[in-house]
Amino acid sequence: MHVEVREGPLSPWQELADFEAGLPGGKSGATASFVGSMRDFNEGESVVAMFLEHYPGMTDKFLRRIATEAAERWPLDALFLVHRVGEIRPADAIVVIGVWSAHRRDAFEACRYLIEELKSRAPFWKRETRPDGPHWVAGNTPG
Amino acid sequence: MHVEVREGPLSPWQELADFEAGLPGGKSGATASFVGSMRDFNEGESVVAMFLEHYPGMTDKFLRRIATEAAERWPLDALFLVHRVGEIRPADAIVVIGVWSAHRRDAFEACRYLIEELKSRAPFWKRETRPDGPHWVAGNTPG
Amino acid sequence: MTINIKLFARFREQYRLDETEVTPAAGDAPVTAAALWQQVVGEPLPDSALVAINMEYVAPDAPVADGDEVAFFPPVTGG
Amino acid sequence: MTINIKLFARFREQYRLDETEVTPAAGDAPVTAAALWQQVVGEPLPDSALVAINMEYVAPDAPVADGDEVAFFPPVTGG
Repeated sequence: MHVEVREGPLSPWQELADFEAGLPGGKSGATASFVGSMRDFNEGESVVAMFLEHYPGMTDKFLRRIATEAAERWPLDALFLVHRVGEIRPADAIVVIGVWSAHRRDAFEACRYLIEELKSRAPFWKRETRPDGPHWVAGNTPG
Repeated sequence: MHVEVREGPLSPWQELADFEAGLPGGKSGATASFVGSMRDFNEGESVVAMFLEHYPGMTDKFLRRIATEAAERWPLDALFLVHRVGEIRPADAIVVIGVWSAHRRDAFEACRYLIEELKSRAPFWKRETRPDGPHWVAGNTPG
Repeated sequence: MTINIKLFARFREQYRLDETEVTPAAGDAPVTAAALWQQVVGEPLPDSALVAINMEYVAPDAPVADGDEVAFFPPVTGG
Repeated sequence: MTINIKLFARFREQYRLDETEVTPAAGDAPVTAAALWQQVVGEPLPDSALVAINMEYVAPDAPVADGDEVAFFPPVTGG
């Protein structure tokens, strides 16, 4: 299990490949993944930059907890979760989640659980820079 | 939209990255993906090799149809689907599906739809080689 | 009237038949996919069999027409 | 009794307060997170506010103890 809050770039596909290369092959029949990326628009307005604030300590603890909960609730072989903080640019990956399991239902459900818990409860806050200045994003849309 | 039946190796993460590199950035906030891989066991028996038979013509047509249906049913920005046929080795990727959308619910639902339709209706048949000889896999487990 | 019959996977091995052309037995009733199977294989179509005419799924009692490609195969197991 | 208070994101900017130490006002009632907010900020805790004590989510009326870290923040927007 790899869980990380990262200030710096994220290459989701490369990192999923690298992580998978360290797993025993032939065990997991199913891998579900989710990548959340920065859009260059929100509520009809263009977004030119973003800052992602977090609560050092609590954010990491919270992500580890939901990862542990997912691993208890579904039979998983491996789990990868990285979320960025700090300056983000349009089209950058913000979060990547990968879940390996013997069966696809478990992989999908665990992956969906992780992103929904993260979106609704993990202490991250987006401040978008739009043409008229900075705006704190008010809330996430339900999944 | 990229839909392909391939006889030859598949590098799921690299190919998702390459496909994504050709998309306009900043549009899709959410990418859901699924990778199905060959396990080295099935029903408690070890599996040393696999042959994937298909129905040339119909298989390709069927995959294109479900991809088109997914793109009609959910607001998608892009869709990537490759399924292998022929000789497969343990831990090899068999199928990779990637779905890009503005919102995660649409990406997840379309990705899940594609793999469920594929598993239940796409004309592919697995013949596993186990220690006691070849076995046609009897059926897929429900998703 | 000539129909092209194809079998796949376990069916192909079990009935030792890959592909064949068949002229339906004479009669007044419309020729169905299941009737062609009975004629070619000599036993009823298994309940689990899937049937496609011209690469589209159909019910076993779907009528066939001259020149059709009729495929029979077991439950699919891709993915 | 000293409590460490932290505000994040929009709350931090709106109330111009990042982090502070506070000694709860004297009284017989148990000290709650919401009461500390009222004491520090001078107005009631917004309904949408999330509260954590020692980095664990709690209800706004959760009691606080000496040395606790009490954080207040708006709805989260990661992912």
